[in-house]
Amino acid sequence: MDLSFVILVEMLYAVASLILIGAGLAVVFGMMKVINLAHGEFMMMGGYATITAVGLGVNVFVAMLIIAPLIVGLIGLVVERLVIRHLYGRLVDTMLATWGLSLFFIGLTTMIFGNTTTGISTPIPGFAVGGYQINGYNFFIIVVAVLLLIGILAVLKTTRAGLIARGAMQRADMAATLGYSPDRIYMATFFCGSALSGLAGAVLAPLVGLVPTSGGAYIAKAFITVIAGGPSLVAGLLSSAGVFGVVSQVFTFAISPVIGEVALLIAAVILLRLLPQGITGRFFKGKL
Amino acid sequence: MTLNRRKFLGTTAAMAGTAMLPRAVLAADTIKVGSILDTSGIFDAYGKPMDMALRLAVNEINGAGGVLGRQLEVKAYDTQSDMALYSQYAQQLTRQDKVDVVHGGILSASREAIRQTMRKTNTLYFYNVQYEGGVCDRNIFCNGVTPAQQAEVLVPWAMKEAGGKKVYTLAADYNYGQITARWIQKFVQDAGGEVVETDFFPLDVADFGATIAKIQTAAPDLILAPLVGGAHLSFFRQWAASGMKDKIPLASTTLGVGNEHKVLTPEEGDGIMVAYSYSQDLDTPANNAFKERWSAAYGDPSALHELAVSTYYGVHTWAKGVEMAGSVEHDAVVKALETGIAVDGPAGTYTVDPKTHHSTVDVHLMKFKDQKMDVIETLQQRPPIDTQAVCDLETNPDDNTQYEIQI
Amino acid sequence: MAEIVLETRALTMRFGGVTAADNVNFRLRARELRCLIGPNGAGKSTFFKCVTGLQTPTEGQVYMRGHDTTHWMPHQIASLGVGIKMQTPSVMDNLTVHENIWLAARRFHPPEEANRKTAEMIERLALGPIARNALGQLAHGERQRVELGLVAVGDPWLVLLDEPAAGMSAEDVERMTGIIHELNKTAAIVIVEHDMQFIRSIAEVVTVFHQGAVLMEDHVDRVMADPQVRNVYLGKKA
Amino acid sequence: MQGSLSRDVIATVIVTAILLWIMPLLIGTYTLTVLVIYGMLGLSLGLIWGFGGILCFGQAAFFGLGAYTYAIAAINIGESTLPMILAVLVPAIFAALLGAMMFYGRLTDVYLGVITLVVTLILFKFMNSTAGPQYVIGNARMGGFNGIPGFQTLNVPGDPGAYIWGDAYFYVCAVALAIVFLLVSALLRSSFGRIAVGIRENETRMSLMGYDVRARKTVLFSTGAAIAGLAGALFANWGEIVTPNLFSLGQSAEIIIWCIVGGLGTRLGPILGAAGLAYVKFLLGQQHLIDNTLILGLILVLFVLFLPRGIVPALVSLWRISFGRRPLGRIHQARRSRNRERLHG
Repeated sequence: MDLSFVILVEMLYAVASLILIGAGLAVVFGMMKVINLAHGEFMMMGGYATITAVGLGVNVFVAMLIIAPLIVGLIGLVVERLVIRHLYGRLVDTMLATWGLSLFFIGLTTMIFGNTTTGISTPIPGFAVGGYQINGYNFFIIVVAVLLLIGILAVLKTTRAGLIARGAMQRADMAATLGYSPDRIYMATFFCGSALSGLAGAVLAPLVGLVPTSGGAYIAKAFITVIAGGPSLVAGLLSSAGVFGVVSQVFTFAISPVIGEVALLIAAVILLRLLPQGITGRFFKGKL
Repeated sequence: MTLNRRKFLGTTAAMAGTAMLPRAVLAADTIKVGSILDTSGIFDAYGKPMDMALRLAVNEINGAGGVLGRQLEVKAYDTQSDMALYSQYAQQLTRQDKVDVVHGGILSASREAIRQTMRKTNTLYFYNVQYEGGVCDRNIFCNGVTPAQQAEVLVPWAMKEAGGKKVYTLAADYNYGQITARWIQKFVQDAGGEVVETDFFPLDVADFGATIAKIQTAAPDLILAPLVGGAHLSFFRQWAASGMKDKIPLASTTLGVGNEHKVLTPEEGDGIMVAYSYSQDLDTPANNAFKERWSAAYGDPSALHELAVSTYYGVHTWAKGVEMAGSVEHDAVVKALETGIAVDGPAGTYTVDPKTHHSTVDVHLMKFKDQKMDVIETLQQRPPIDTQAVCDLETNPDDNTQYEIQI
Repeated sequence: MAEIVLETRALTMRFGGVTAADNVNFRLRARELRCLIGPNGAGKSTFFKCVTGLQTPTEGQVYMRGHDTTHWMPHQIASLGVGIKMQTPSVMDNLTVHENIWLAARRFHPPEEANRKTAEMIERLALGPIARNALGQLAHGERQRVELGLVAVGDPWLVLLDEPAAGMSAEDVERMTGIIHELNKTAAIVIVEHDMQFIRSIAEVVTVFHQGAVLMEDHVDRVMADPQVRNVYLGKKA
Repeated sequence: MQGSLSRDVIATVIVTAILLWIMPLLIGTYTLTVLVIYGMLGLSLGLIWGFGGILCFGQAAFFGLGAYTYAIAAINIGESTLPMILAVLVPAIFAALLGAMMFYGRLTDVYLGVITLVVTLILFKFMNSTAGPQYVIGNARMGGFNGIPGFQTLNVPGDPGAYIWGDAYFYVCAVALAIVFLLVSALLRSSFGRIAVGIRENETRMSLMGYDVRARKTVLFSTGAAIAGLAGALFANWGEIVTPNLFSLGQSAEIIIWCIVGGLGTRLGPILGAAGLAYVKFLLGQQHLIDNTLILGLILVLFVLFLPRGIVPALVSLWRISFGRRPLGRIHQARRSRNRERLHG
């Protein structure tokens, strides 16, 4: 009984972390049809921003939830102005350019922080469920993921910016006819997407050690989750993170973590073969 | 596939170009020491201090007049933590630079990538890293600790400290981890215990949530963790975060080699049991003097670790062998080293074992405390008995295998 | 009567709740020329896509010269000797006129023969001066003409054209009409078209689509005069 | 694609002969060998991407498969001829199956990218987890992270004792690249190659003309994999060890970067891009001033922004501007910019 609860928590945690990992990429891809392959490095920089801020004496939650997203968002803004802006509408070129950026950021972080693994401790203690100890931080991640999804939904449904964003997701030229410069919208979107990446990296940092190459572990998962999710932002993220999180944890518990990861990847291949437009390309059409 | 069986396809002298011509006379002025280490990329926490230690040793020797009256010249290549570059630079060192000795290689994968090249080109090779043991090759000298020197004492001690017989092993999934896990199983059984489960993790696994739940289901008395690299460090964090650290004790054969105890907080690290031949916290006159020399050369000595010190020993051991042989000629140096040369340094005495080309060293049982390693007990001059059991280069000098423990 | 080369039986296509083609029974005989007309959304294009294999109908069958081609892929249908041209010009923009036509010829002929056929077709379509230009640089009418060349060079016995005259100048349309008539000597032709003037100049029998179904099928003059057709089609258009 | 095949043959033979004579005087043959091998790997992606429009994020998978196939077969057989053949066939068959699954499922661009990327990751993870003694094929231990060392290296066919190594091995590799280059040239001049370019340009049109696009893309994909497999086997012989890193994402990324920098839609571009960048990386490894990942990243970004067509096409048009009989008109410009848009559209 206790064990099944532990397994349930671990599954929810796996789903939540996939949602966090995918969110930034999904926003940028959904709105701008740009696949940001430097997404993993944005997360990595979020982690470093948190560690640096904590090292300077900032409260760890402030560092994770406010400072890291802001800093990474600003980095994203600079990247958008200098590079991405020139490549809109050229899907493959943006992928290649952001791939280059990812290498660039790895190199830059290495030069600044060195290659040694760093990290911070989890700020929430573990607690007991029956005979088992659970990492209390897992709950924090689950809560953050849920709040994040609700937040995105709320912004999209209730605010003016959300309305424009929904329009832009349907038709890129829609916003222009409403009198908003697409340039500004793209800039804002990329800022938000980067900030979300920074947030995810910051929140996940206490669980895993950080090295400049940490981003590589995230990007493949994020990429797979977003593409398999399909065109709808929230529904796509939720459904594909749900499928992959559960599949990988089932196999992790039953066999081993490696098999869990491989199962996730095989699930992705099968899913895309059966639903070439992603889950929400077939189901939940028209949802957000 | 031994050397004498090899019949190389000849290339004409014209094709061979300058690389194959006899070395120019002026090169005889210096003795060339090759170094091949990851000083960038994900393994640079290991490689950078090793590179510094190598240069420190070379500078010391040069400052004292060199070897055989000749100065040493370092030819160093950074393999960027990329296994493919190892073979490339090894060829460069042996065929183009024609160095007299090569020190380097960190992961067992990198050693195996270049060992045959060294052997083929008759270039003396020093591998100065703690590893899984069993390499039997007259061209290589390994002075790092092997499982019998380390795990054999660590396992029974940790079991005694833990006060139980059930052991859960978490090992890195490559040959170091695989072989070490088998040694652990042997030593646990020898101590009257039982390994309830062994899990292997590829080097990029960083999420141990499910594993921690599984461990609790198995409820062992002790966890032995030969985990390697930055990703695996998260296990120790997640373990502490789940509140398990004070319930089941931990021992590791690898944690701290890259100074990981300085990355973990005291709450995460304190109490973890390890065994190494060196720690910068050893309070001996030799070590304090060494740290001063290091500080004079590089400033802060906090990056120092066992692998760096082993490299330092490796260079001095080789230099002593050359002095004794009176030449840098390969076979003469090997013969001199096989007389059982001993070198004193920050970690005590390292003695070459003629039978296996490994080293007899002191081993310290230690616990992490406040981001330092606290020496609990020191075991003097432990020979590499695991390799000795399978390898005898005195009777079988043509041997060229890496033996693995059979269970 | 000539052999039936194209036939659909109770062809129906639904998208969700919308029935885009509803129980269409259609027959075309060898060397017949038929125009399909109807207002936007009448189901002409859906019908066209089902016949060419770009979409698979929900119900019903398609037969071509006796083969049941209902579930065939477009390339299988084309391999039977059916020439197809879609609504928007679809050509290889970065290749030259010659290369484009050669690729089409090569499908049915060995290389040498294809070279000869290509030269012939370029001559026939009066494309000689621009034969070495990339399609991307050509004017709309020229591109349409090249695409017709792609269709014709395979010596088809059935040609399916979706709005071939769209966006063309009067001169281009005239030339196009000539080509189509020439094709019609050996092939049955189906043309989906809006342009009434063009239809009058080319067709005898037309099939009128309305709300997914066939409204009527008759000689072009009688169709034009029919009040119901005028109502659903011409009336709306005006 | 002007000029005839025989002109290609003559030009290739002359250029190869000159390079074979000059290059070893400038760079060590050992390093040159790997540059040649990378050139072949670059060409394999250049063929399917530049001429077939198939952007494969996992070309490294076929490279690694070729290397592993060679290593495993060489340990079991003890002679290098059959392993070399297997190293070409196994990746080709694997790619044919994978390609059939993707192309018959009508997967395109991004989705194709995801699948090839994921398959590479699966192979990488699998190979990394084969350290245990239970992973054995015949006499060959898979070795996990450490890879497989100590296999029989290339020998004169039929004589396992006569190793081909050192300078001789460089000449073997260089000639192999020249032959592959000529085969690729012949393929591109053939109907199959011209049809492949047609498919790259407009898949729908080609299928409406009666070509089975799925089958043709599968065959082309498999051909590219065969070349990558050959490069992998040569690489295994060169390094005398194969490791799972051959399958890494970084390796796949590098191949794509080579093609972009060298120039897509040309045969020479990917080869030169591969050899040039690999040499730059090698040189960077000997300095410590600037992290070389940073430099590689910067190169890629700058190329995408300022020279998206790559070096070789840029040089060709520069040549035409300076020395060509007809000046580079607007026509060329228009055609190229459209080309670019299509590629990225």
